[in-house]
Amino acid sequence: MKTPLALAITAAAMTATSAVAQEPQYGGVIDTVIQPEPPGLVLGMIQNAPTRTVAGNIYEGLMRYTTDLEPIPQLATEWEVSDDGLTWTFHLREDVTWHDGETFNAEDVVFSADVFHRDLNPSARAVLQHIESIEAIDDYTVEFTLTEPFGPFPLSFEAGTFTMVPEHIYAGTDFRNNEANNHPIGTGAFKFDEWDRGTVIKLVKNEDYYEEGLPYLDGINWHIIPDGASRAIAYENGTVDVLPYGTVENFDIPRLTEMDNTCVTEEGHEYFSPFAMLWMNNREGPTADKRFRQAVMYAMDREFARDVLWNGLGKVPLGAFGSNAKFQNDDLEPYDHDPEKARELLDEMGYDGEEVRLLPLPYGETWTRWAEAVQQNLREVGIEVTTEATDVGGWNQRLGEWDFDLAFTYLYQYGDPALGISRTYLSSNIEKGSPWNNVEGYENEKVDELFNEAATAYPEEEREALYHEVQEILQEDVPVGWLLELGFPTVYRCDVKNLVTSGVGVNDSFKDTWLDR
Amino acid sequence: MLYARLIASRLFKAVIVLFMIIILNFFLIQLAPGDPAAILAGEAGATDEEFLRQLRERFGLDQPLYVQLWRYVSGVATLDFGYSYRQQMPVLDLILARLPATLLLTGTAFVLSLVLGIVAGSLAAARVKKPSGSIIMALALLFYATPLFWVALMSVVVFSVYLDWLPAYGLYTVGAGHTGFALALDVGKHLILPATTLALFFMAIYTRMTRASMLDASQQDFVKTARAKGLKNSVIQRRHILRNALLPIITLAGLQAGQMVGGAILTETVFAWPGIGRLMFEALQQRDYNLLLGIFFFSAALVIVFNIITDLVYGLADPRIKGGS
Amino acid sequence: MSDPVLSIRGLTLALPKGADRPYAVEDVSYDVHGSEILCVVGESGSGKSMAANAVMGLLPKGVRATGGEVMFDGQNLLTLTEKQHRELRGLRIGMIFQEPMTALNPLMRVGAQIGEVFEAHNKLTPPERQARALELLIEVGIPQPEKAIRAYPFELSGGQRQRVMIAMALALEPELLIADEPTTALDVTTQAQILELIADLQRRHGMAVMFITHDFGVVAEIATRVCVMREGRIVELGTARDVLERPQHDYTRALIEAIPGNRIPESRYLDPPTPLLEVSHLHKVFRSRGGLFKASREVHALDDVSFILAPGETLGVVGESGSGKSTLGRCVVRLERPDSGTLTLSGIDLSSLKGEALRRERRRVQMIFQDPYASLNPRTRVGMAIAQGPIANGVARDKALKQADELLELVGLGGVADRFPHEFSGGQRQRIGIARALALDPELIVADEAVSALDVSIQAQILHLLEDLKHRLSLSLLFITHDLRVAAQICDRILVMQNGRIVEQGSARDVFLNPQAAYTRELLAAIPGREQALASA
Amino acid sequence: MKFLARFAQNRGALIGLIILVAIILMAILAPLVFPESPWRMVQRPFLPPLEQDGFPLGTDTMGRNVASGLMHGAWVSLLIGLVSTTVALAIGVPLGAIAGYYGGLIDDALMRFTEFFQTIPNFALAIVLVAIMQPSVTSIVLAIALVSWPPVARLVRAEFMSLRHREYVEAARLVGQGDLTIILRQILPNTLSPIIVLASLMVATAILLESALSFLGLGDPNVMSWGYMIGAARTVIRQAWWLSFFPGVAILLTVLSLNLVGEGLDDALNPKLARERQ
Repeated sequence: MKTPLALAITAAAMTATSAVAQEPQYGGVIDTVIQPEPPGLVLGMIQNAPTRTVAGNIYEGLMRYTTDLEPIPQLATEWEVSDDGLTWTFHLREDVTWHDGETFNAEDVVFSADVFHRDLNPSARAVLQHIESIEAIDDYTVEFTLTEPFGPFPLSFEAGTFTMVPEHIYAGTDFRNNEANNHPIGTGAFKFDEWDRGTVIKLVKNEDYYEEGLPYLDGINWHIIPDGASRAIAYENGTVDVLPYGTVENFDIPRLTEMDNTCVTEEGHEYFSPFAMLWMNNREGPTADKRFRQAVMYAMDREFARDVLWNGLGKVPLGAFGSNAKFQNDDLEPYDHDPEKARELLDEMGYDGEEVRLLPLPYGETWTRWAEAVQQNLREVGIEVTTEATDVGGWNQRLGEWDFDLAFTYLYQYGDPALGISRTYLSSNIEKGSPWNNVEGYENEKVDELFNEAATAYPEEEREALYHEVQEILQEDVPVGWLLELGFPTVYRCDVKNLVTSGVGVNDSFKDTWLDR
Repeated sequence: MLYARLIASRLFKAVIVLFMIIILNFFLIQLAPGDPAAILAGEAGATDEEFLRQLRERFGLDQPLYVQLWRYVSGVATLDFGYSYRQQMPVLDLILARLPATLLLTGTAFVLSLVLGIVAGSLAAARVKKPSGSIIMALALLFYATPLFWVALMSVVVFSVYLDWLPAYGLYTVGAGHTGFALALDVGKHLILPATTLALFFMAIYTRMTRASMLDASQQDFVKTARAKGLKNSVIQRRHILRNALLPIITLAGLQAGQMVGGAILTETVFAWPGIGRLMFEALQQRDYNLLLGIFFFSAALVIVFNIITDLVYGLADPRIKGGS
Repeated sequence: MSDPVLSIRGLTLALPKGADRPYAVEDVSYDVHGSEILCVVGESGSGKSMAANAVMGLLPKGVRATGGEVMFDGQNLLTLTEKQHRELRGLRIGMIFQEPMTALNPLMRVGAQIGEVFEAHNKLTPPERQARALELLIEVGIPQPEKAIRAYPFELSGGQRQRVMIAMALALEPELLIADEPTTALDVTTQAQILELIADLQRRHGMAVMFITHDFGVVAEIATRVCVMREGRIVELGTARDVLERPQHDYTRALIEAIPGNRIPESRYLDPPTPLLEVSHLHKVFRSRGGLFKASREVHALDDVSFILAPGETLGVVGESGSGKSTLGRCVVRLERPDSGTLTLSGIDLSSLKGEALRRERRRVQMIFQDPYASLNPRTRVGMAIAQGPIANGVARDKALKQADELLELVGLGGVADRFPHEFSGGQRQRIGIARALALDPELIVADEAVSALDVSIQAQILHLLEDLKHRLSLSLLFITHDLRVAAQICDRILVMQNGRIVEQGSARDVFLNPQAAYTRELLAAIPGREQALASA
Repeated sequence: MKFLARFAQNRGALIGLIILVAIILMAILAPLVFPESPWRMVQRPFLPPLEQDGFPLGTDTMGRNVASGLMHGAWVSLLIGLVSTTVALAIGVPLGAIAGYYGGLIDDALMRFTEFFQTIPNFALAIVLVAIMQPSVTSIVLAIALVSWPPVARLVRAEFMSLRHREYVEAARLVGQGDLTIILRQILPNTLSPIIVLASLMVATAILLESALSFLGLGDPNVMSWGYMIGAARTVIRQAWWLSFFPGVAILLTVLSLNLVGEGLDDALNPKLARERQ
């Protein structure tokens, strides 16, 4: 079922595309919001979503990604890969300067990837495991040598992983206490201007930007408004022009989209493809029984959740692989809403009404409502559920210590199963202390084998076969509940043009954006 | 001289209370599940052991609790409130940046509620048993019984959304680039809704208190004396009854002024007012221990300062206090 | 006789519904002439103040005039509007109230409060008002008037405040001054001074004064004419001399006879063989802790007090407020702990006992309290209130309750054990208090101002009861009072205290008729109506 | 029975009592009128009030019956108000009694302790406590109790201070009654009426506090309370006013009625004492 809103979005996206033909105008400042207030703006040092969103305009990586997740040039003009898939050579642009006027060169790339991110950035460390060396061949050529072929490597240059930071500022310093952290220096189309804590972060146009004629805007103001209802009002009364995903409650979106001059897009999240899941503790209690987990899948009315809570945005997933992920297996048997079947499964396993604890995700009203809906769904097939509210700190700790039966979460898929999906199911990823690894405690040797093989298999066809096989096993075992591939809508005024031009959406630069006013 | 010495002894006691508060809160916060490192890691969406270890080491969370406490307390003794884990700024800077906004909001609300409350309360007392007096009291009761956040929400919907008279949130219009008088005007406009909302509840309290206190005072013998002099009723109300009725209100107001900082949390959240209450709520959710402790320290210090001010004002208002010796 | 300044005719004031009687005053008529002091006398509840309130237009809420008229300067005050009435108040009719401690606004300087009288009637300029206020303060005899005019009420003593009140009432030279029990709250020596001042001012200004009081001693001291009231009606009206010397009505006679001071004590004192209570070198200092603005203070409540009390003796302790007499009583029953000195009761030193030991010895000394309304727990039945002591000391509940019944019978209140205190009058409650003190069969009873809060007629009954019980049960009594007349009536011996010290002790008769200390003489001289009483004796 | 008559004389108090009784009835009758769980999603979401039979107040964001939630919520709100007040009294009354009765150093120590609690803004403290204990009915009740006992302690202390030198208390001491007996039998019964009045207002304040906590997302997720309903409806206040309106009015009426009843009690309980003291 598609709601009118979902249709509206498709239509809006189409008009947005056709508008590209117009001649861009210069000038104007765009007002948008950021939620929550980021802790800092130096990417790599901080990987929070709000930091990425703001700093994506200040910092750049070697490549960008289209909405189909194809790499396109940014700081690297071109790159080549050796036939064995082990050596990647990047040729850098030669006309790039940092915001402080220093020249950007290969030393910056080597420093960023090999020193800065290795020290600070866990996402980068995950990729660095597969890298043997990073060397500057000359001032504008860098060579990455992998230990084995690593399928997702070309997707690692998104701003959150290997973003470029200035070597001349950070080399040899205590990164975290560097003065420059308060005044981040990047190569992007916008420069840091001012941060009035609790109120606004201001970026201004980088007049010396190396891409001819860009950016169009004079600046960006990221307003900090902690209350969702206030953010919606800020859009309604014209204070802000863009509401990036997650900044307004889903319930407000239908009302906002009915306003004049308002467009919505779900694009820009292809790289992340946020996937909502229900952790189910595979170690103990009723949830350790496969039949119980299947029953949960049948009991949940995921269509209802999508239509009521998410305004019809997003997709009910087939199984462990999202539809944006590569290598989805379409032949799997879907778990439809079927309470009768759920009850049968529970009878079959002899569920005795043991209480099951549910942890909602403390990320706002929609998630709270969703937990209430799931709780009710499960109660109706006879599962005793108690919701245990936590805040972010409590949620992190409970998951990190595996102290839960059912728990909501959502995970980014990062475009490639080896980056975003396998981490949830590999038994080598079972480790206390993190809410992002194999928290459910699923252990299956076959699955481990298939995922590991697929990550380094070459070429793509071979990977596909392995991934298809692993999906069939997962579909039967249901290590976690697959809730929804989230649709993250961005609401904006239609006269804001070229807002989303890449697969990382508003996390990418606003350099192509212009105001038709 | 006596005055100065007594205030010094009050301050000394205050310092002891503040240190007790620090210690209590320190342990209280430790009881909360999760630590700042885990939350920062969680927000990042990706983490590994190395990352958590780095964070904990940086924040000193790898040290035994008593070492952490000692470090914190000795830091505070030198007015070093530490570093906010999440905001990556010195706590003192963060608090001092937010404090003026809170003081502006609560100060305005305080003055507004006190003035309006006393006026309404004395009107109601003078018109006791008349319809107009009953209406005032009914309204006061209504404001008292209405959840503050609900009024806040409703007033935003009405005054900002439908009527579009007043800005709905924030301290000033971002990007308008106002300076000087224009800025003050702009801030003033932003102040109206949050200050009024916050003031309503407290105004209700003062109204009821003033009325009760005035009715009480009007039973006093000196009121009869004043009437026997042939004074006009209005003069008696103002000069004799109200002045005496104000004494208990000063005490109450002193207590409330401190509590308003707490009450501002809701208002600041709804109106996106960049104050200390909101900062506190965020710090709590982030387990930003240093920041949270710092805010507790400052709000407790504010309460104590208000109490001392109250005593001073009381001393001015009531000659019996100062001249006791 | 000239035309009356004030003429009350057939005044009837209705009480609100639910009061204990329909009318506060009923068909009351009297005149107040220029240059005379009319005393309106009565006990509490007689309605003596109500007519005055009607004159001032200051009737309490719910009380309203239903008949008669109050004529002043040709107009009926009952029919005036509030505004017209206001113009008379302060200007032509002045009033003084009973409680000098609360009748002045604590937050305004004395000068400003006097100045308000002129302001209320638009007289004089502000500087002139202050100048006039100073003159008035001088006239009413306040010490250091320049300082007093800048003072706040709390900085003045009770007598001084009453002088300020008088100054205010006289500011605009009213034709009529109403004084509502103006000396009741004052110490006896101060009372004498104020009475003298009022009489003096009345003579000099030729005012009409309506003086309301419960005390026939005061009447004898000051009145030109007397109006005796009882339960809202006039019982007797006549010149002071006639009424005092030849009271026509039984009630009046009873009141006059009830004044204890009108009898000279007989000599009853016997040299005691062994003292029951021996008090030696008792000291007690109260320290008030300093607040933010207050320095701490020390008051020597007891300063080297020594005396003995024989078995079966009634020892009176007399003194004005602040003399330390109550502290002495509280030390003897050990509600206070003396700082030093000893209190030996039948050979046991009570002064140093603590905790459980003290609790065991407590029953030996019991107390009768001043305020009959505060001395009984409003939520405890009176039988239980009496039985609580024996129960706490190990007597079985049933037995204790039965004994309580008997005690109630003894004090003249049979069969009321299961009632609550609020069902009793003040005098009855005081009887219950006595029964409670007797319940533990104590060796010594301390009576702290036990009759001071009672009306004169009731006072006499209670004193009579005590006297009677004393003989029947051979009680030993430490009788604390501010009223020398009362002491003289019941006590064998009297101690006179001033500022924490004993200034004189001796047999009641000696102290009364042949006082040695100057202070005792001063006290005796101050007793209102004493000359008349002595003269008539 | 004089008490009832005096109470009934106060028209406001009578109205308050009627409202309060209605709310209590609502709480008691909830399981009879709406036997199904108030969490059940029974209709289409955002059904406006009076549009369909059985849904007089419409449905919420997920199609749950608002009327059912309101009635079931009455129970929870009243329960939280009553229990937290009881706990606060259980802390505040003994502390205040001991401080007021013994005075001196004990009083000093206990009052410093009380002041210390009052120095931390109490809503902030409540938030921290609930966050630490994690939201549940128990933690909310405890947090509300922990921040609301100081006024009780102060009131009881003040009453004890004024009563401990009352003559009947001294008489009890003189006849040899022990401290505990005096506290429990002589003084406490005479402090009850102001405590009752304060308690009725505290129940009201507790209900407001609970709703404020829920508003900030610190409510118990397993029980349907009015605070939760407003908190949940807050994000949709623009498209579905009734979702926050009705529970808001319910809170308002409850707090209002408790205040009116409190005032009535005050009027009815205190003149008696006042008259007796005269």
